[in-house]
Amino acid sequence: MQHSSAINDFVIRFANVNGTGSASANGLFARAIFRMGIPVTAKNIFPSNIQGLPTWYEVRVSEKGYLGRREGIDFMVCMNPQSLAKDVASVKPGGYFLYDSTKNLHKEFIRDDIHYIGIPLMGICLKEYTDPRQRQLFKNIIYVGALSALLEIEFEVLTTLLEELFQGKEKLIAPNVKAIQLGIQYIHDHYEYPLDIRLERRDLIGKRIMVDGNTACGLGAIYAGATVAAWYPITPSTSVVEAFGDYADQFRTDPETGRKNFAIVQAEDELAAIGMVIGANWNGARSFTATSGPGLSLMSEFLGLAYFSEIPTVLIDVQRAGPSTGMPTRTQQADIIAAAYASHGDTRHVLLFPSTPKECFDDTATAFDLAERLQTPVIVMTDLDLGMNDHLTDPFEWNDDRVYDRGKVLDAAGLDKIQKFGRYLDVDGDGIPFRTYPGTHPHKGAYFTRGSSHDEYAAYTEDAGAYVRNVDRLLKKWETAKSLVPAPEIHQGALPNECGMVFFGTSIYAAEEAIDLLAGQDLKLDRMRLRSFPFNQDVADFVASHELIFVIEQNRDAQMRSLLINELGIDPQKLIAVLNYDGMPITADTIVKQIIQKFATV
Amino acid sequence: MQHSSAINDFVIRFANVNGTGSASANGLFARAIFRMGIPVTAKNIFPSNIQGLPTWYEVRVSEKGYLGRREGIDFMVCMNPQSLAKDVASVKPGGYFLYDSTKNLHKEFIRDDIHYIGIPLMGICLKEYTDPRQRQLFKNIIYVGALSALLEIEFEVLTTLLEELFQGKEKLIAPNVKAIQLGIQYIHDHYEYPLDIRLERRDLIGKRIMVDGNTACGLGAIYAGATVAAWYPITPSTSVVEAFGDYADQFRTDPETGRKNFAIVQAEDELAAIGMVIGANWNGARSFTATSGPGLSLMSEFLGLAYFSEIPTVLIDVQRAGPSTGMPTRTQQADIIAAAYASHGDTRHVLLFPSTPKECFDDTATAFDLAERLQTPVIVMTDLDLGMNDHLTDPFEWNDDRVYDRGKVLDAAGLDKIQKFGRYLDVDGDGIPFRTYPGTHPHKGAYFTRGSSHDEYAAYTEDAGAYVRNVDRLLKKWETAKSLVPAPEIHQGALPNECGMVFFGTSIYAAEEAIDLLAGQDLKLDRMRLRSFPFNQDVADFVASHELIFVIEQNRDAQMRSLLINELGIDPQKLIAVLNYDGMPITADTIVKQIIQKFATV
Amino acid sequence: MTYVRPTFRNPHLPTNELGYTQKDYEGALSTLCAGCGHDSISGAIVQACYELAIEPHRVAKLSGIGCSSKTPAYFLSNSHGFNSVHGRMPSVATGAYLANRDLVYFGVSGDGDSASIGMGQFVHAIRRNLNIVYVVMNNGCYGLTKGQDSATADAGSKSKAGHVNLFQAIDLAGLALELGASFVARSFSGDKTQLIPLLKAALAHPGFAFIDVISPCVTFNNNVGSTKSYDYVREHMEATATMDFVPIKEAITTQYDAGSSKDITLHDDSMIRLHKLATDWDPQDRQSAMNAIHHARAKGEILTGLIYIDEGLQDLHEVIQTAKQPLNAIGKEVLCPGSKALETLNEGFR
Amino acid sequence: MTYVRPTFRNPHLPTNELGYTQKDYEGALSTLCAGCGHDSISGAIVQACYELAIEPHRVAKLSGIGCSSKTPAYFLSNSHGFNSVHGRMPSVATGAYLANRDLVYFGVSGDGDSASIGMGQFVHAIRRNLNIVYVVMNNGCYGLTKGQDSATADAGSKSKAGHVNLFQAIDLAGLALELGASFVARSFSGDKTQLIPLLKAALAHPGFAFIDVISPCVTFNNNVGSTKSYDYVREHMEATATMDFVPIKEAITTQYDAGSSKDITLHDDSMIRLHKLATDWDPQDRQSAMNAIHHARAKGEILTGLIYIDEGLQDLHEVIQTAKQPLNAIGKEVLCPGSKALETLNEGFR
Ligand SMILES: Cc1ncc(C[n+]2csc(CCOP(=O)(O)OP(=O)(O)O)c2C)c(N)n1
Ligand SMILES: Cc1ncc(C[n+]2csc(CCOP(=O)(O)OP(=O)(O)O)c2C)c(N)n1
Ligand code: SF4
Ligand code: SF4
Ligand SMILES: [Mg+2]
Ligand SMILES: [Mg+2]
Repeated sequence: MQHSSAINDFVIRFANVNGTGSASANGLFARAIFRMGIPVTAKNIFPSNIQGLPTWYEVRVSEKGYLGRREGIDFMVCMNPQSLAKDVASVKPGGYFLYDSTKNLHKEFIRDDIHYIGIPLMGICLKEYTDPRQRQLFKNIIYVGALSALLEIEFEVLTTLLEELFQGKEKLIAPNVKAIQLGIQYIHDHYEYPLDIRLERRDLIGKRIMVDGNTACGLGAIYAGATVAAWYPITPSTSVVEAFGDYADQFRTDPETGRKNFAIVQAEDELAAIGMVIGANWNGARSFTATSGPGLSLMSEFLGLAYFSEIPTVLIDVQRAGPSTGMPTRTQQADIIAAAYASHGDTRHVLLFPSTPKECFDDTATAFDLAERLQTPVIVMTDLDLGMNDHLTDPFEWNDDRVYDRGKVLDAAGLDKIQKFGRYLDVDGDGIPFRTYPGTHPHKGAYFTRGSSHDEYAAYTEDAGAYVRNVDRLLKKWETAKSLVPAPEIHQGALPNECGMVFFGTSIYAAEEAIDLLAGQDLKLDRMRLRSFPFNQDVADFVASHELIFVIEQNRDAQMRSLLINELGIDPQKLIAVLNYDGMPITADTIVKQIIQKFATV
Repeated sequence: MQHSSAINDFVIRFANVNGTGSASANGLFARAIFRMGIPVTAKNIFPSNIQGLPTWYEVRVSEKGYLGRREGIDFMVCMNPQSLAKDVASVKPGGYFLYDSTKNLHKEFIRDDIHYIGIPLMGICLKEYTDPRQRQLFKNIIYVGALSALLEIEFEVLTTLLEELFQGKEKLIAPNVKAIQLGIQYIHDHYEYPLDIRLERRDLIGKRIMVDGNTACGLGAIYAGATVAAWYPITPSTSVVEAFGDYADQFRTDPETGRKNFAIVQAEDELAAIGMVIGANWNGARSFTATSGPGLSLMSEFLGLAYFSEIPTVLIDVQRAGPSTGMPTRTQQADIIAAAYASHGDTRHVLLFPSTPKECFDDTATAFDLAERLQTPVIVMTDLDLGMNDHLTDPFEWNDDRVYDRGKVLDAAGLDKIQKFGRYLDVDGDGIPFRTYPGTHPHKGAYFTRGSSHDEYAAYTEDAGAYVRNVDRLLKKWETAKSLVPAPEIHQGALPNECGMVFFGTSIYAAEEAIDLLAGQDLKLDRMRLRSFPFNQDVADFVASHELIFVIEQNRDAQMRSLLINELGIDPQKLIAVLNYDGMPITADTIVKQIIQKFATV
Repeated sequence: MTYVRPTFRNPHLPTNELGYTQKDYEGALSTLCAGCGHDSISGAIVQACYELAIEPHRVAKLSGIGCSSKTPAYFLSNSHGFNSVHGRMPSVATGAYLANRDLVYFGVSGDGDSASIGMGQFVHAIRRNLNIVYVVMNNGCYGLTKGQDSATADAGSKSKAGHVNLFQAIDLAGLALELGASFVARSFSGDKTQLIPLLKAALAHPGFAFIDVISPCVTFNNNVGSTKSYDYVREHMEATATMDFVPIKEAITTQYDAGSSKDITLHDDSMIRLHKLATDWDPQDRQSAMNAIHHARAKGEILTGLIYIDEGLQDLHEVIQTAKQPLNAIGKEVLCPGSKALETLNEGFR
Repeated sequence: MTYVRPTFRNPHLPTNELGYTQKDYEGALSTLCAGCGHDSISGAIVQACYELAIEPHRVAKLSGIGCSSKTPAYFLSNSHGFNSVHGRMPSVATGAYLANRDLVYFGVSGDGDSASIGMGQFVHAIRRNLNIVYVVMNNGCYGLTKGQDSATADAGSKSKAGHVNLFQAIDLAGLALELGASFVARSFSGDKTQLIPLLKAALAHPGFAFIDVISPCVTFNNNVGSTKSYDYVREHMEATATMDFVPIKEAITTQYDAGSSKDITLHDDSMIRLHKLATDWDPQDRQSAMNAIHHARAKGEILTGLIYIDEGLQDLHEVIQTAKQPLNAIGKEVLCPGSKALETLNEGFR
């Protein structure tokens, strides 16, 4: 039989039942690898329900630092009888299959091209523990122990992690360590180990951290000085505001009075959430909301109001698989068109596309500066993969000298200096007018905000000329935005290659791996990672300097490609869509396969 | 002084105060011209309020049959002191200015390049009538009388119209006729008439009728057999459902029982309206709603549900000037992107673009057939100009043999014939599955409709493969749609010209006139009028067979041009945007000017 | 994933008058948490429909989004179901009802679904008095999104995560009463003896029949401190009356009881028999019902049972005088005025 | 078009204690129909703010869409105004209030705006008890879209177009009471003696102060048959009590009246003095207030005046324990934890 063999280079998948406490055991496993200095990435593949259905946790270990998903499972830890058949089938020939051997595996599940590692987990638990909840929980820890022996996870790393995990609940440490040892012991007694698939300590992590994007967004909003969050729960965005709340409790509660330097409101729906955000921003507080597809659709009328009445608005859209309710626990990048042109009439919105948790932090903070500078909605486009999975990422950074860019706001002194305040007057020629906060000055600067047509002085108008001046100024502002939004990240030599690849968001992992793989096949591609919309000159130049460009996206309709064509006037023939839209994070293989196929046909 | 001089070729504008009953007098004026066999078109330019603000009524008379707006006013009937200055200024040199001379015109309003016709309207009314309401109303009729003398409207035409108007209230006829005569008399006594600007009977109308698009849509829904209408009031779409209701009362009330073969619900908002439409269509009734921009935005989540769960849905979007509340009483074609891609995720919707009331009727009826055939939303994209203004149009036609296309629906017998019903099974290879109505069969055909991912048998699934099969089938259905939607109307010779013009909706009037004007300047353009989205092969072919194409639109962002580029993969350089977005219907002059300018620079 | 139950059928199972067994009213296997109150309610619905011998395929079941809104998949698998979007089931149900007045409509919603995002539609569905049974599976939290407080969570109530709800609860039954609902009831998922007859009465009621069913969320809101936990509800339940539902046929032969009881004859001649009535409460007097509900609330008690019923209120189709025949069954010959009429109409536009 | 009033100022006009004349509280010229009830309400708002000597620029006025929602342009032109989108003013106001607790918030809405499209937000704004005066200019119709029935139109009420409303009315004041609103009043645009003190009391109330003001639409709904016409309201108005609002300073020196009167001291020590109380009604007992409102409704009467007040209920910022300083005035030094803290956080992610 074939043998999988790899040091620090394999994919292991855990099949569990959701609601059984497997998440923390699996997380422990992944973090232990991280602590051993080895690049690792983990994906939660969970159902849209609460308890009792199949859930998977997929860990990729990659010495080379490839952090995208990879097809093909080298090691399956199967703890869920419901998904057994599927799980057995999914193991690569030569791979390993760990299961609970308390009951015998039915012979239909026996393949002769994979290795079976049976551990009577339930049996051990029945013997060792009396409480049913404990049996359940420790079963998970025991398999982590077994894996640590099989794959050579350092014991100290695990015990340290457990100590950290149970800080404050110290009496839980010993039993957990014991469970680890039970797993190790069983392997020791019954199997040869370590396997040829295994781990070896490295120093490949550097200062990087492991965190999910939603936490990073929440923290970014804290650092950006957001004080008002309004939201409505929806997977996969819920933990953005939850993280904001946790950090706000920690950093923003007055130790003396217990009073809070922030306000979070769980709104009655997404329309109300964005309405509150608009109201708060109008009134001079930095405010944001987070949602996912259905919420974005519901916010569409209000986004048009914010665009047209020029109110800063920060929205974090953690995309999931659409359309409609779609697959709420699967990932996609399919809200791009909906976000870019949200609302009826001629509207367009600034979008940011973070690729890593670090960028989630940065982009969220930047979003507030941009929204206030441009007085318009800014939508941070993350996705379920980025938002809810832990990723290896550069550490968060904050420059204490950084000043919040509150944009063009006139205070009382400023108002006193000017003759006549015109809320929508383009004083500086950049399309961005000055605003005032309510309550600023006894008799200057008050104006009437409205979603209906208004002249330079915010007065209602149905005058065709005034209307056109106003919407043309909004276009000018859009031009200004191009120079303010984060520039794309471009990798190309002095002499560009003929072909390029464009990607954004979480496709970064698979795309960069694909570039390497293609280079290995002598297909050299330059690359550009989009970081924002509108596109600036760099984006146009990159496109102009390549014959053919592959646009990698995680949606069916090549939405980013449409944006590029529309906004830059590119010949569509030049942009080849490379798509993955099955709800799973895109893989390097998918990209390579599609590109090679296209080269074959182009 | 210059003299305007034209038979059956001038623009006359009425300046009134809204809420003063001028609308029916002005309508009488326009219809009289129509009855004299002369092509005429009228635009209401009204404020977003109920009473007391300036409102204009602009009538273009065109022997050549040009029915678009034309800049430059030959004759101004000024009945509103508020807008006097603006109104005086707007008259073309050599034009006429009719005003109420009861009070003297202040000298600042005297231009020496136009002709003033003062009539002491209030004075006459004070003398003739005692009731203040009558004074108000008859003042309007008197100026119509005066105009009839000045412009030579046939007296019998007016009296006949008045008789028809006051059918059932016969005692109002005589006083109205009297008011007409008072106007004629005054002119007779004080002015030379007729003017050199004037009318002459023709026979240029044929069988055409004069009606507004909203009435036509409402009537189309009646003929299409719609039984459930749910709506929420919003200008300029309100009169669609009102018309439907009026005709339904007339044609669909059981004379014996008084019971109604239809149901109309004024919903609590647009979300509820579209929800009701979806529920009714799901349950086998033809159902529709009508709205405008803000409502379209609010319907976006539900449109995604209808797309993904494949429920026929008919929506009439009477577009107005956006974004946000925008100019609710001005026209635009600016919801195209919002409608085509409404909702988050990968969605796309069928759109129809009627150009005339006749097409409003036809397209509304067609929309039901298409929606049921394709099991998806169909949005009829009209606009304020088309919806709320009377237009000269071909008479409505209905073939009594026409069968409603209810699409693929299995009844009990049909279910009995098949092995296993699969709601989302592509049996015919056209991407369109069969559906069943609730309550059809005791134990076959029941299924669970959902906006979440589902397999061929409508069962919930998070399986990547099943998801992809489903959304790919939706793309196949999209391909099928291309062959079913109305084809574009193309005018080109055997040898196409180098350049073409593309337009749709209400731009038809100005565009066709512009083609003639350009031909006069030796610029020959072929033309294609888009009637629907998705675009079919004819559209692609037209684009392919021309070097340069001007795309005429009434929005700022060239939204249709984007759709064309996106969906057909056209090089954007080839499509030149010709835009008007000031809220007024586009004019031939605007188009000609922009095209000539572009030719100068291209 | 929807698990389909094995369709093995035992020939000796009891059947109802239509010849259906209880199994014929069941749905797919539930994917909710073991012990979830919602599953008990599904069970009660199965039982009620079976006992009333409703033809399963003549039922349309509609819901929004949430754990509760998933349940229509778990009962009546021979009925068409519609799991719509969050909070908007009432409008979809209204449209469906307009299209075909002849089916039995069953709306299922959650407290998040109806009291927050769906509040507007809930209110207006009541106002329109459509003929539907509207069940809110009320657990005081957002189950499917992992336990956030809902607007029906009582102030001071503590979620499993330890978070105390700070806002006043919305009492959906109280609200329905204020809005003029024609049938208002409250029950508890753990009390089938009360819930089943209530469901049957609701099904027989020719208008909007609202049942607020407290349905504990075992995963996120069944802890000490939560007023929507099994323990709390069991301890604080107070009933307006114990009740039986007497179907039409039996109603004709049934005899009146003496003592503290009351019979309410429904539109279709079936009957609700109330025993052991609470004092100061008359289910046919709205003011009395409101007082009863408010007094119980003030005491920290949960008033359950049939709280109010008004058989007189016209349902939507009667209000708007729709044809008796379902609209979706009327043919083109009736609907389409035809070319002649159009010619006349054209004349009018000349 | 917004017409700006000429700014000619007469030096002999009376001023309030801030030195402002009544003109300083006015807005742009109204573009509503002559005789529209809404204009009278604007006038009452001007008067109330002038008399209370509120600094105009410390007021934020917010509205939705409708004739009613236009009115904020017609009063307090030195205040920031926000004419948002249809039915969603409550959320915008909530956000604004969260950002700066120190301004005075004035929300204006219509019956279409609040009782239909805005129902959900209205309900939840009440639940959150934000400190705002919330006026619904209630004309029983959709003025701006030309007179369709609104959800507050009484069943059987006839619009000018002759159309009879078939559905039960939603009573926004009754609803607010059921939902636990802390200040509920009803008045009539034609009755400034009642409306002005109510507005002043509402402004002094530290929570959600709801006033449902019947405000006839002269153009579409002021005809015989309409229950929201001037005539109908004048004939069917019943008052809880006549009232005075006694501002803080006066309150300290004022003396108690004997007889059928009652004083309510507000949070800031100002006072509401109620004379000639209706029997069976206690403005501080919710149940009594609800009964009073329902009884009047049953009789076809419109109960006006201060219906209920609860000074004890905590407002939103107190409930969630926000800082006393407005959130929009807190600086980066307090808001941003800084790079050191971030380094520690990074450690936690390793
Ligand atoms: C528009 C929209 N917003 C948010 C969500 C996410 N979501 C799904 S279920 C749910 C709440 C469910 O609560 P409830 O109705 O009480 O049902 P339960 O799960 O408690 O039975 C939410 C917020 C959604 N699906 N759609
Ligand atoms: C989303 C949306 N739907 C519909 C409209 C159209 N609309 C404008 S005002 C209005 C109703 C106004 O009624 P109400 O709130 O009672 O105000 P009133 O004019 O009677 O004072 C409607 C439906 C809109 N502006 N936005
Ligand atoms: S999370 Fe709560 S409501 Fe949802 S299924 Fe589990 S117990 Fe039921
Ligand atoms: S239409 Fe009615 S509500 Fe609107 S301004 Fe006129 S009178 Fe007032
Ligand atoms: Mg719930
Ligand atoms: Mg109104």
